[in-house]
Amino acid sequence: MLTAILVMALGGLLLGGVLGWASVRYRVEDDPLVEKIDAILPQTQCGQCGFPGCKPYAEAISKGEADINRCPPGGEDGVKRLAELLGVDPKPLGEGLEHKPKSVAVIDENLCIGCTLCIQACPVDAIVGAAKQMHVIVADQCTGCELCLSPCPVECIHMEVVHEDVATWKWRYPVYTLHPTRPH
Amino acid sequence: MKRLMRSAVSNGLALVAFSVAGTALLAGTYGLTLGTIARSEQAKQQALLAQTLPEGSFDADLIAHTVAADPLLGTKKPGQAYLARKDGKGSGVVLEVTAPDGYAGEIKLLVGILADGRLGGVRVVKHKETPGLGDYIEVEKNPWIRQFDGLSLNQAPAAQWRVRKDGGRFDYLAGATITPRAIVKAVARALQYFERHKAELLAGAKE
Amino acid sequence: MTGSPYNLHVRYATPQIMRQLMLALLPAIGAHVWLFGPGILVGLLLCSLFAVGFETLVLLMRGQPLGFYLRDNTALVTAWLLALSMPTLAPWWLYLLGAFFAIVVAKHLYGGLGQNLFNPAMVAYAVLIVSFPIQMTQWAAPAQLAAHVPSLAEAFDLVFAGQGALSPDAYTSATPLDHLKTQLRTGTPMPKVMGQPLYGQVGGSGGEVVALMFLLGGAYLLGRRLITWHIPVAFLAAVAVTASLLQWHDPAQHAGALFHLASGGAMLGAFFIATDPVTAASTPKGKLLYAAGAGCLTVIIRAFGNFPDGVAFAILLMNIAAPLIDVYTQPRVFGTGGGKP
Amino acid sequence: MFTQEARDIVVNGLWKQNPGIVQILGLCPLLAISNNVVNALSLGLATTLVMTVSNGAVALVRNLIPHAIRIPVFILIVAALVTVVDLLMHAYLLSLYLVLGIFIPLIVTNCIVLARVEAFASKRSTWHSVLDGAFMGLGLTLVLLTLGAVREAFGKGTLLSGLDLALGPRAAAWTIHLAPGYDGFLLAILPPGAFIGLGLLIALRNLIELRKKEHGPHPA
Amino acid sequence: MTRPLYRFHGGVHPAEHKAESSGRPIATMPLLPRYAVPLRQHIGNPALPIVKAGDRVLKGQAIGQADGYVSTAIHAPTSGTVLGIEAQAVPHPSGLPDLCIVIESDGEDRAVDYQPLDWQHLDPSALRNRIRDLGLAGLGGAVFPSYIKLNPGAAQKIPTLILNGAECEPWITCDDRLMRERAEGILRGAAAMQAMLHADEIIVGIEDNKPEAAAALQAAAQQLGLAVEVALAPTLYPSGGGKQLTYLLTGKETPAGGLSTDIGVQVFNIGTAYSLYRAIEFGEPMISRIVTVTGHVGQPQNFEVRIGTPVADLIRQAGGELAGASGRLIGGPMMGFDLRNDAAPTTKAVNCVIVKSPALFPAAPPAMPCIRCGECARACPALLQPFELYWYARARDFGKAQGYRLFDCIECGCCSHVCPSHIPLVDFFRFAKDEVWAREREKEASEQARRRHEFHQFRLEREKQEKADKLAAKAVDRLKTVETGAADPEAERKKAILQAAIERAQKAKADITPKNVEGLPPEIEQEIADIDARRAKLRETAHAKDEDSE
Repeated sequence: MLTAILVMALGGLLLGGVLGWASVRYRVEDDPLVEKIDAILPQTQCGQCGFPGCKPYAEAISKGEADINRCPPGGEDGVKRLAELLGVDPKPLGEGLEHKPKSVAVIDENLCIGCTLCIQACPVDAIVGAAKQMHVIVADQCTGCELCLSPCPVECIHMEVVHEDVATWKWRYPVYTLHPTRPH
Repeated sequence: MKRLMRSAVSNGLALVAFSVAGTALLAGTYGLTLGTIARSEQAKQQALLAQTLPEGSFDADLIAHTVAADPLLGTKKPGQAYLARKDGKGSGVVLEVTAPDGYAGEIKLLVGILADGRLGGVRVVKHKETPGLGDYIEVEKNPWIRQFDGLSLNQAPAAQWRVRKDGGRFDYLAGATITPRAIVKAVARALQYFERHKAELLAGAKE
Repeated sequence: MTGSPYNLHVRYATPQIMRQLMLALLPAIGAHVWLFGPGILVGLLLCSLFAVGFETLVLLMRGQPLGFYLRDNTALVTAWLLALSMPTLAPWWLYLLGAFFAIVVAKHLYGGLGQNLFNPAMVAYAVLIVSFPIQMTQWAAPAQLAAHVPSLAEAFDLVFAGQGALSPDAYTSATPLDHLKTQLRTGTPMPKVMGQPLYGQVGGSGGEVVALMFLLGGAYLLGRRLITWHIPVAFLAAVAVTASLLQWHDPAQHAGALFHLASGGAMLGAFFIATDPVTAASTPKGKLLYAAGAGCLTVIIRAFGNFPDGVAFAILLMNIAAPLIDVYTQPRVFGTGGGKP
Repeated sequence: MFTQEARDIVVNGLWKQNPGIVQILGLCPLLAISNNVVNALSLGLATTLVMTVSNGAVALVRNLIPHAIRIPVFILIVAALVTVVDLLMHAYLLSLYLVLGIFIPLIVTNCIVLARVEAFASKRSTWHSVLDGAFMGLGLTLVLLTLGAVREAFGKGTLLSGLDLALGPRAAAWTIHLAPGYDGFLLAILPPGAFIGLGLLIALRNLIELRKKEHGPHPA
Repeated sequence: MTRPLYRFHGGVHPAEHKAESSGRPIATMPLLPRYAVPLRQHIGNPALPIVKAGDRVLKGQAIGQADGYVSTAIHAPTSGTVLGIEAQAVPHPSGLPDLCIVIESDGEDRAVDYQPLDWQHLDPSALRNRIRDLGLAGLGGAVFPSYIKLNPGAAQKIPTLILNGAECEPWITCDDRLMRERAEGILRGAAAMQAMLHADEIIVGIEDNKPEAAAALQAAAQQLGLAVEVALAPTLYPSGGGKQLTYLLTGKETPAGGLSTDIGVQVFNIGTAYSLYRAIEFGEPMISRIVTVTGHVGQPQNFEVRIGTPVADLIRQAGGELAGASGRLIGGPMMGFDLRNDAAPTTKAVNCVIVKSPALFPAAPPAMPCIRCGECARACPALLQPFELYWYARARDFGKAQGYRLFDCIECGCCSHVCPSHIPLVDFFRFAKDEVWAREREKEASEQARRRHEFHQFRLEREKQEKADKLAAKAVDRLKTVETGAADPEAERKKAILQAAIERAQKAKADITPKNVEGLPPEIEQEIADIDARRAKLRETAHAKDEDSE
């Protein structure tokens, strides 16, 4: 009996020692999970999730501080992919959040006073211009985050839905009859 | 470096503490149950053996001793025989018998034989027969194996130690004849073995 | 938005493929009736009725178009294959249970036509043989060996009312495969076993004629290009090779290639069951591998297993492996100059 | 004492996070030993006992366990408890012990035990941990019991056969014969029956959840 | 004729339906009052319009120029007035409108002064640019800008030139007729191609159901004394696929994801060769092509059609739709698509218009589940496993679908054609391909957004830092001034403080008016300049108004 206890104690000492050493030696500082979550988020940097950008939201998700259904631009599809990554059940978008069709901001050139406030608000530097100059939004770079709308003192910015055209059109998921067409 | 060492030592000691506590708990339980376990096992073994001998045919715990391997027992290694006693004299013996030709390999049996050469009972200890087909030899599934109770080589002549299909006296279930054939043969051989070694088996002198 | 609208001149649509399969089974059924009496017809009828019944029921429950799917004939094909693998004159509830497991469990629980991982008829067969080994091994005796060949009316009687009037010994016998195994286990040497009347010329009297008819039906399917040569050839070759190897290793304990090919479900399996496209491997190389595995396993299970025939288990086992086989045998794509995708 | 949290723990264990049919953990004993009611119940209760005590024990000392060696310590605690149960059963319930065989020591490796210890007991209060262990165990037992009952009923046409193994020979008479003359559907008792049975149970639960979602007063 | 042929895997034999239209000679469409020339006709970037509403144009005048490398020019089909550049119905499977230059014909059909190309003496690069500016693009269906394909590349040589006259799709006969009637032109074009590519041999691949076309080409070759091999390939769809024809004639497989030039082969449609002939001999841009109009029409026939001709007019010319017509198909029945709006104009890609009727094109029977019978795999000329692809495309598992080489599918439609369960397989593959591309684009965009956001954060941080540094420096300066003192320390100190405050205010003002005008692409700078100019003008007029009112 004493031998049993001694053997176990020795084993414990050894294993505990190795694990204790390894826990300090091989500590992983950065959480790669954040990167994976961030890669799924659409990078609109719109802040609708309540965090200042996609990366902070990703960090909050990885820490379990935020739910996965706070990102409207990602939509249901984004929630589903987050759920898959994290091994949890997908859920509908959170309250008050809804997925909108992809839009870009457009500045009304007749109203813009060149105040640069929207330039400072744009998280992806998609607005170009300088003080007292008309500002222009580069449509290709605009993520549709709407953050430039409220700072504008003259309300010259509005959102325009991006419509499908021949170049961006996609073949739809085939719909084909599984039911017999009734003869005559 | 210092941090590494400190972490190693503190974790090591913590695990030692838990190991010692756990082992102590186990050691205690082990000590407490040791006797009971031995007694239970003993009782279990005796109960199994007792199934192969009629009630009242013995009055003391059976005694195990080793018998050499014998083709009649179907064994290739020395096995056990258990001596039953009544009033201090050998009243019967339980043999470990193997039927080598089951449908799916060997069938291990316990064959209880009374001193007068009558069968006390037969029980299957281990087999690999097809479930639902050959496994009616288990007493829990079918009373088939009780057919042997009370039979002896004298009562049933050699020709009758076969299943009905082959002209013998033993029932079988349609579709599975190999298994009962194997058992009948093995039991008959065990009886022959008993006839040959009756004296030494019942003497139990090596006590 | 239609893509290629030219999807019209299909040689055989799926329902017709199934009809052709049934057509190809007819010679063997005929031979069976001639050699073993009309009992098999009762089985075919019952199995078909039960299978179509279950199919209807499940389709209704799943809210799928009834007429459309019933017309595809797949339930009937499954029923026939099952009835042909089961002993003739089995009790009616065995057919019912078999149809249930084939149609409801093996087919629809996996998603219905085209989605099943396992061959439905073989699943049903496996369930039945494992659960009811006694009933599943009472085969009708060949006409010239049986004391009495049940007429159609008697067959109905037997199936529904149980054995009743006739003792099973009068009209049943073990199949050659079963018998061979029993005899070998009890130590009868191989040549002596083969001399017994049950064995006929090659693989059991009567049995070899039915097997020949399956071969004929298979040849028809091949000729119509409804199946490719890969699976039957590989399957039968593997059976022959494995059997020959075993016989060469221990002639006293193992029957030869011809016996194995002509007995049990070898021919039925090779042409009609292993070739089920839904559950078989589908690349050319994969088909060869899949069928060779099934053939080899068939003989091994027959020789060493707990049940007399191994075709069903062998095919089910290879069904599991089929998707993996497909992954590793993808053919070279045009312009990739060899190597796997 | 039965706060909302405690109630949640109970519901989680028995239904929402049921280890057997939701988390699909601990399948090894679940499938191997569920061929009749008595076996299933016995193993289920043994597992419940281990889970309750180990959850409690871990929660009690959770603040003393260094993070780096928590897993070895958990396993140590669980293994010690399982061995105690094993020894006790060996001593006092030998027949049952022989039937359950290797599956008693295997409780150590049953992932549900370690999963609850790691996911719950190492973070929560002792009382809640005990509750969680008990009801997770009971949830598993419930599934085992259902599966055992279904398999036994279909496979043999009986219920509670083998009760004598646990309660002595007298209990042999308590076996319920559902349908006299029923030959039994062997597949249910054989291992494939366990898989099919478990699959059907999971399907049943999903069906119930689905119905609840469709007709429930609180659409999710 | 002795050339050994290599049979490619799979393929199908759909009913040919060639006789309907192949018997009549190519007719010319009369001049129409209006043409709409889509900017997007070829693969690559759409052409950039170089005319505006109200401009008068001549026939053959460039109205759009190539935009970037993979692009080519478009030209006015007749003389007239540009009505505008507007979104119009175009022949596209989506049915969505796209930008077209609409020209109203003036009825004179006056052409620009065509200048033949002195191709034997022109610098190769200059020659190719001229070909680009003449708008040449492949007429076989892919509409790839021809000038790119006529570049022999780094090796300065492409040994084998294949002319594709297989025309394997049912119904279509435009190439057949062209070969029969204009063989000499085709071969002259081919000779130019051979010279530009430095090719050793010219092989024409023709399916053996077009013996007249083959004979015509052979005769023409003899007449021209041109070494051209006319190979008759067995009739088997899709032998007219570039990769299939290459394999058929040379036994070489075009590498997956690669080009035929990788194996020293360049393939041109015979129609393209003919257009090249017209371009170099007469300096004529690509303003017309041969189009088969067939199916349920009064008189199926081939027409020489100006690019931009409304399909409705074309059908009317072929005797109009017969009673019971059930739709129109652009291209052949195997790879074509339904035309939603017959106001859509023909383009360089439109080789055939088929009017459907329920008898000729019955509605697709209802699809059944796939039973993995493998018919599709046996029919697939790309050696794919369409049923596996279908499985994953249907489940939207695009990663797996790509693993089964989704992008090696040439969408020939053989699999759909043979499927006993009537599954529209190709539709699924097109869906999957587009979805993969879309996701790729989305990923690209979000990656770009992430990078830009990171830079934005970095810039804010940097600006804050710089501002802080400057303030700190100022403070030190001020302290120094204060410490050193002056004649009137008190007044001096106050002044300094005041000065510092002013400076600080100015600095802060400069800081909060960040500029984002560095490193902009020229077109955006241009845009800003334009807008500012407009705004300035607006202000001026406003001022002017103000002054008026005063």
